[in-house]
Amino acid sequence: MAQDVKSSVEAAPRWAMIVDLDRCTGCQACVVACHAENNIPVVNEQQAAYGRWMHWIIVDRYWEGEYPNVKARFTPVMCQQCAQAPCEPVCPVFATYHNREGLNAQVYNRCIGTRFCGNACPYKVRAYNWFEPEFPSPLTEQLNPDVTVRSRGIMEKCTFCIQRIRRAELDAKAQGRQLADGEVQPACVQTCPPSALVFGDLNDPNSQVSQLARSHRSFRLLDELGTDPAVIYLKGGETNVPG
Amino acid sequence: MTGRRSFVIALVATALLVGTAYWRIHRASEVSAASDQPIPFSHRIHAQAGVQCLFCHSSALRSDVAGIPSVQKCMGCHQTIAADRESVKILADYWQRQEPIHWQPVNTMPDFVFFSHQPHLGAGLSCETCHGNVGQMDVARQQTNMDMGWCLDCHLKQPQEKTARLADCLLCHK
Amino acid sequence: MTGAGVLTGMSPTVRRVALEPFVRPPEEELPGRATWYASTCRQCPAGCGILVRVINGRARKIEGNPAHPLNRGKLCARGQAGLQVLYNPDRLQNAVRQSGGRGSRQFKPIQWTEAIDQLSSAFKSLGAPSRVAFLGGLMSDHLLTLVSGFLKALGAPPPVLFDLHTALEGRAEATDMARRWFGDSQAQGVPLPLYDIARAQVVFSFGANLLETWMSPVAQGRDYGLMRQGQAGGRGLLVQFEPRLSATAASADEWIPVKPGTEGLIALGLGRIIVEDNLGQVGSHSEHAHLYRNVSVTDVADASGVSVETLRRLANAFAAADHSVAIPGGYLAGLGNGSQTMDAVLALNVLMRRLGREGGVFLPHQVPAEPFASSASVSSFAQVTDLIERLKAGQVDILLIHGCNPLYELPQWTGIAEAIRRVPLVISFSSCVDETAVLADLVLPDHTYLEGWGYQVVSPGADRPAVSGQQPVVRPLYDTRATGDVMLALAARIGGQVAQALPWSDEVAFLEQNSAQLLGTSSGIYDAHTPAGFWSLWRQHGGWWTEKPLRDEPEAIGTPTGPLQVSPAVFAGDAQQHPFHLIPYPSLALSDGRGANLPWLQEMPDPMTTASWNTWVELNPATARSLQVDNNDVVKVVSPYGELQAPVVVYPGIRPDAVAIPIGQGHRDYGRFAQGRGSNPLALLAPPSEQARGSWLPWGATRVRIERTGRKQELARVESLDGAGREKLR
Amino acid sequence: MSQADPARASAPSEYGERLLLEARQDADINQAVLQPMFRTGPAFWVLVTILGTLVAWGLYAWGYLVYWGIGASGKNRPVYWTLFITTFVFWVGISHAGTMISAVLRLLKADWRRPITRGAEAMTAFALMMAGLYPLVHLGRVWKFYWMIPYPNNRLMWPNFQSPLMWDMVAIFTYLIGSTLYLYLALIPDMAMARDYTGGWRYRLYRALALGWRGTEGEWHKLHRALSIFSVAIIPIFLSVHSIVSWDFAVTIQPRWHSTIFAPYFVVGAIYSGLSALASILVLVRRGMRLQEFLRAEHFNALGRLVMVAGMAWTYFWFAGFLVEWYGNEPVTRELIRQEVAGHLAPLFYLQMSANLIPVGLLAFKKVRTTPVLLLAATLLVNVGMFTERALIVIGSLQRNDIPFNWGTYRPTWVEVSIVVMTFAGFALLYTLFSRIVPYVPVWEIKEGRLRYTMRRIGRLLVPTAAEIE
Repeated sequence: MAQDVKSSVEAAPRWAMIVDLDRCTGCQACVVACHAENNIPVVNEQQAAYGRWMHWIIVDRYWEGEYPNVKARFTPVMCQQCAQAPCEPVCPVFATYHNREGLNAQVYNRCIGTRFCGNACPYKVRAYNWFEPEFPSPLTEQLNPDVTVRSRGIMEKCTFCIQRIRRAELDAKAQGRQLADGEVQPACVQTCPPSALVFGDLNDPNSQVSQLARSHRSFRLLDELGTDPAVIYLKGGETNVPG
Repeated sequence: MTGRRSFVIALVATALLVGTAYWRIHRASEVSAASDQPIPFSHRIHAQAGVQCLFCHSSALRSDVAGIPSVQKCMGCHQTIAADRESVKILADYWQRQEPIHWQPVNTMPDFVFFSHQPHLGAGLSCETCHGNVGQMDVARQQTNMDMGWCLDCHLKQPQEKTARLADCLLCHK
Repeated sequence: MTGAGVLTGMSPTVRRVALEPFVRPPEEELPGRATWYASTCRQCPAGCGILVRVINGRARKIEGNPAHPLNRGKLCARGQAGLQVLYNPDRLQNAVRQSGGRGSRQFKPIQWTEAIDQLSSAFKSLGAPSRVAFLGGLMSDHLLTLVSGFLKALGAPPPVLFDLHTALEGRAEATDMARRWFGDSQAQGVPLPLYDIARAQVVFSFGANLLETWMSPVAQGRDYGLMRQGQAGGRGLLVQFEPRLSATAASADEWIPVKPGTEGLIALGLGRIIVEDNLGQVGSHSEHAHLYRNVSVTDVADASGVSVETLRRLANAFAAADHSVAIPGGYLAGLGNGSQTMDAVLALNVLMRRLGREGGVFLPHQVPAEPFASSASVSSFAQVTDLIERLKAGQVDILLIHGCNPLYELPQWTGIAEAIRRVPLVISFSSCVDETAVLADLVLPDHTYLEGWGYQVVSPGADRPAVSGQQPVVRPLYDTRATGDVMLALAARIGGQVAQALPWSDEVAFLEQNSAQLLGTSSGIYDAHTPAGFWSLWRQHGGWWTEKPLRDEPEAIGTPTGPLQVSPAVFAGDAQQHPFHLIPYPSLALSDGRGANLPWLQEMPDPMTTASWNTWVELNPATARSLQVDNNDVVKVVSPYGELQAPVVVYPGIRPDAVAIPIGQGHRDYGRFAQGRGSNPLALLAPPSEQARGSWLPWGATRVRIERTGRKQELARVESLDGAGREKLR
Repeated sequence: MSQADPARASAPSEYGERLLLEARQDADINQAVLQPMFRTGPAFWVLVTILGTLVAWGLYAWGYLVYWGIGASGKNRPVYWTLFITTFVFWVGISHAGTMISAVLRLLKADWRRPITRGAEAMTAFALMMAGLYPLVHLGRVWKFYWMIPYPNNRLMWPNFQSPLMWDMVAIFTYLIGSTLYLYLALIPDMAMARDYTGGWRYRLYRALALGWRGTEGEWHKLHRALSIFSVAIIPIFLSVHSIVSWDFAVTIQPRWHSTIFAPYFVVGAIYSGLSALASILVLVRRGMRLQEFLRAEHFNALGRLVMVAGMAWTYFWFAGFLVEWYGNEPVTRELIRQEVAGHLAPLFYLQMSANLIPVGLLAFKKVRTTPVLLLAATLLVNVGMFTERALIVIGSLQRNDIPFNWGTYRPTWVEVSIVVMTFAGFALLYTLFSRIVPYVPVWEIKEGRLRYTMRRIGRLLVPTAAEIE
């Protein structure tokens, strides 16, 4: 991607994530890692029970069949960073928009909280700050200084850990080199024990994500809606015990 | 008659309201009055003594923040230099107590803005470009109101192939 | 707007600017840039290597250490939540004495000198050294060594180790099993067996929740990923045998809902079929035929409720694969016939010659240095009950408790509460007020693991001998003190041979000296010329491990000469009165409850029920229907020994004759996020039957009945009940 | 036209409807219209106080909402929009009657409209004001609302004109300004009239508002020109406003919202609810201000007919939409229909259908149309139905989406309810005060109407003839 700087505009990556459902064990490490990295507030039992939890990534668990032949499957769902994002055109103040790296930007300090994007999003992965977030001291010390702490009335969502992307870019630039594949790792990808999550640049045909995206197992969530997500899932395999 | 008076009163009231609102909004970002520091520190004296900005604010070249020198660094010189001055004595006391000095921030940014010194110095900017000639000041003040318009003003003047990246919200807001 | 903003919260963010430069900065510190410190995770006994991101002297994020042989940069949810152990708002900020007497919950700060004075005087005025007892839990190996040395020199009995987490994963039983099968004549510590999941084509897991809390979940999770997609040989196969479909079973290809207590029979059945039909490419089975002499497959099928066809199918699959392994899990240890069951499962590997084979069973190689040799740091449950008896009998004057919370982690029938009340002087080293600390005279808070020193011998899970080093990543937040240092100070005060036995000025000196024992070990990833040099490298890498993989091939010298026996499991409570098997299981988020004070883990959805913040009761849909209860209906679960109330979760993946309840909630104390929330299923547990011979905690061997209460309670779920777990409507 | 001529006096009664207030002098008419404005008995003040308190309480609730955050309302994930948007749509709907009456009917030269135009226009203006509150109320950070206004700033930030919310704002403001001006234009002559008949503060007020109207030919001519231009200009706006409101929903891919028929469906619904609201209000005002002789059976009759027709149209569009959804059989929509027919939305659904269909049947009878009480009952029922319909569309649909794992429920809180009640009370309050400050019945229009008709004697019989004025 970044090889040809002939074009009048700098070449930009298309950040994408692979979710290998055959590896995912539903261990929730990504969920907590995301909370820790992105200053996501914890609500409480009542609020969570009323559907006001703030997780940016949730692991959907689907049941199949009836006892005793029952199966459960996990599907982690985070913001799909759609290329044709339904959430973008509806925001009246450009708080959410599409940036040159194929990310659905969410600019917290621009958000006025109409929640229109939340209605428009078919994956329902946007979280809204219903109240002022609480970090009883000294829990404030755990906050990541690279990420804004959102106040009440602001919509937030997975950013592919933009702060890590920017940090890596700055460092690479300071050392006068290109970003290497796999150099940028969102918190969830970094921690995922079975390596079910992979992150990288789709514009680079040799990147790991590009290669995995070409797998015969790949599919995308609600593809029929034509949102063209940047999150690509790999089907979970089914090996039945021979006999 | 009464109508006219009430009209005048209303007018004054609105004027006051608008005025205060304007002041509130702009007080934060306007060229701020000097905040009182724990130690009467003079940039001018140090600059005249030939101390470079980067000697004390050493991490500007490699990090987001320019950095406030540690008490240790201050004492490095002031063990001997001007040790008898009142202000330096205060410093020495801090060192005695092994207590950090709570300097008041001079150039503030809202904390949804993620500014990094390193790329700006890397792009060849000098400290004075944004901070003014601090070397002439006894008490450091914010020289320019560092609002988004001010940032964009420069970012959009950059080579045309770069502006797309430099004008992206996610460059500074995360 | 800022000024007004902060007041009214109308600014988009909360402002947090602190211009506080260091007095004397650490030389590696660069303001505004993160410094990464290598250390060790202490959220569970596994001992994963971590890197902590520190900015301006504050820890901001924990990540796995990519160089570490155990977790290779990966980390689990609990490891990620470590920051909240450090920054927990309910931590004790200094040593305290209970001014209002024990249980008063009135804690008065005291000086450390004062505290140590009181301790030493108590030790001096001690009648006999045998009247000291140390109850340890999840303590790092260096502290264990120190404490053991201390007690030994004092002439007191060695520390008794118990914590619910290791009890639930059946460490003690696994150690016994390893000793029985692989131990040599002078049966000294045999490390836990190591199952090569990553390279196995077929994995039979008998109640081992590999991907949740058992042993070394991160390493096993990593191996699972490789087993699925990382093998040249194609996609591996995982079959899970257990009465409740755990998250591990959810990831498995097949779940066999076994009748509780018959896991061992199934293992025998499989073995019998393999022997009979002479399956697999390992030549003759005659060598092991005697193990299965008196097994009848049909009886097994009848007893376990698994059809003969299924057994044959599975036996074929297991034998046909070149690389297959059978894993005896923690759940088995909770059964009355646990040891026999585990033997039966392990025997499958012996039968198929999987010992020391790729994708089979290994033993970890010992770390080549004396201080790191003793790895299997577990006591049998008998030792715990003995200790409790001694306490009750008033034979103990000083009780020191570190790293465990017996009042929460032990069932009522042990009578631990009364036992502790009997002791004149009780010291707790807990870093916040938990149930046990409430009964202590003094609480001498230890550093949290991000503030303190230590090391942990990695066992099991790593493919090579490894020691994880632990070092402070931030200055201690409060006036806490490392328990190691407290013991050393105490030793110095007591003087005599105790002081000689523990000559070190402080913990660090001790650690430095121990680490130096590895100096000049050629196999290590690094070496140095001086102990100091070695020590700095140790801290840089976050421990020590060998360059190349190094595992031992176990020899099944202890293979029984007679046929294997699995007697029917005995369950407390009769089947009429209490029709359901109780299956308490460690919560993935809170493990044995020590995670309950961390908000991140409280709000973390349980993978299977997506529920959080509370306790729930899992019922099979059919059972729920017959009891006329539905989701969110509160039911009363009654065992012969106790009862609790919790909302129902209708759970398709559990046997109709079983009831599952997660462990971890139900704290009386332990901070604002934990206390007064949910209930603790340990209250239901029955004491060990004759069969269990009191050798372990039979946490899976109790029967219960369910009663409706008519109340409803909305459980915090991520999943929508209306959606009913469907993926799509199509 | 000062003298009532004998022919008129002896007109047969069946023409009474046409020859409004035949027996009256202009002066009497003026008095008859002005008197009620001065009649402010205790009942009036009681009413005002009650409404005032409700509004005050609602404002407190709003303050509470702003201070604690939107969480104080019953919204959650995925039900991000609830009662606020529902009521917003409702009020915008109500506002459609005014222009419908005065603009459309003015162009159609329907004479029966004359006495009720002002009431209708006032309703439009106030309903829009109430509607206009909600886009602010539902904002998470209302103190930043001005970011939706395109004003030049050094951050080079502009609102996003792709967003239906921006279209909304533009449409609503245009409509509000338009209808207010429209109301005011038609008010000028009556202000002059009131000025000449009153003293004290009222005199000063009316003098200011009358803009020195003297009633010269030139002024009348300009007024008529202005009014006819306005009535033409405002109709496209009136059609566009509710179409745009409907697009707030239609442009998303939220199942059930994503529909092409929404625009006309919403407009028709708006007219239906608006006209019904007008009818209800007229009945009440007539009772409250004793305007029996101005607001008469024939007006109710005609209005009733309109409502009935609008009701039929709404039914048609509803069915058309339903047919497509049902036949399309898109899973989520199917699920929603299931919930409506036999699920947790059933009560609302059946309420909506009955409350919207029964009045259509009732209003078929002239008896119902001309009996104020029955008319009131029928039209109130309509608005209950229409509110429920909006609630079903907004709140109902959001509870279901493409990923069943994320479905949701919704329980309203006191904050939401208080704020909704506030707008109803606020509307009533404004309207009540308005009726005491401004002649509720447009005197000049009535007089003008009188002028149009005279009885001419042709041979032996009297024939009513209409003159062309406008």
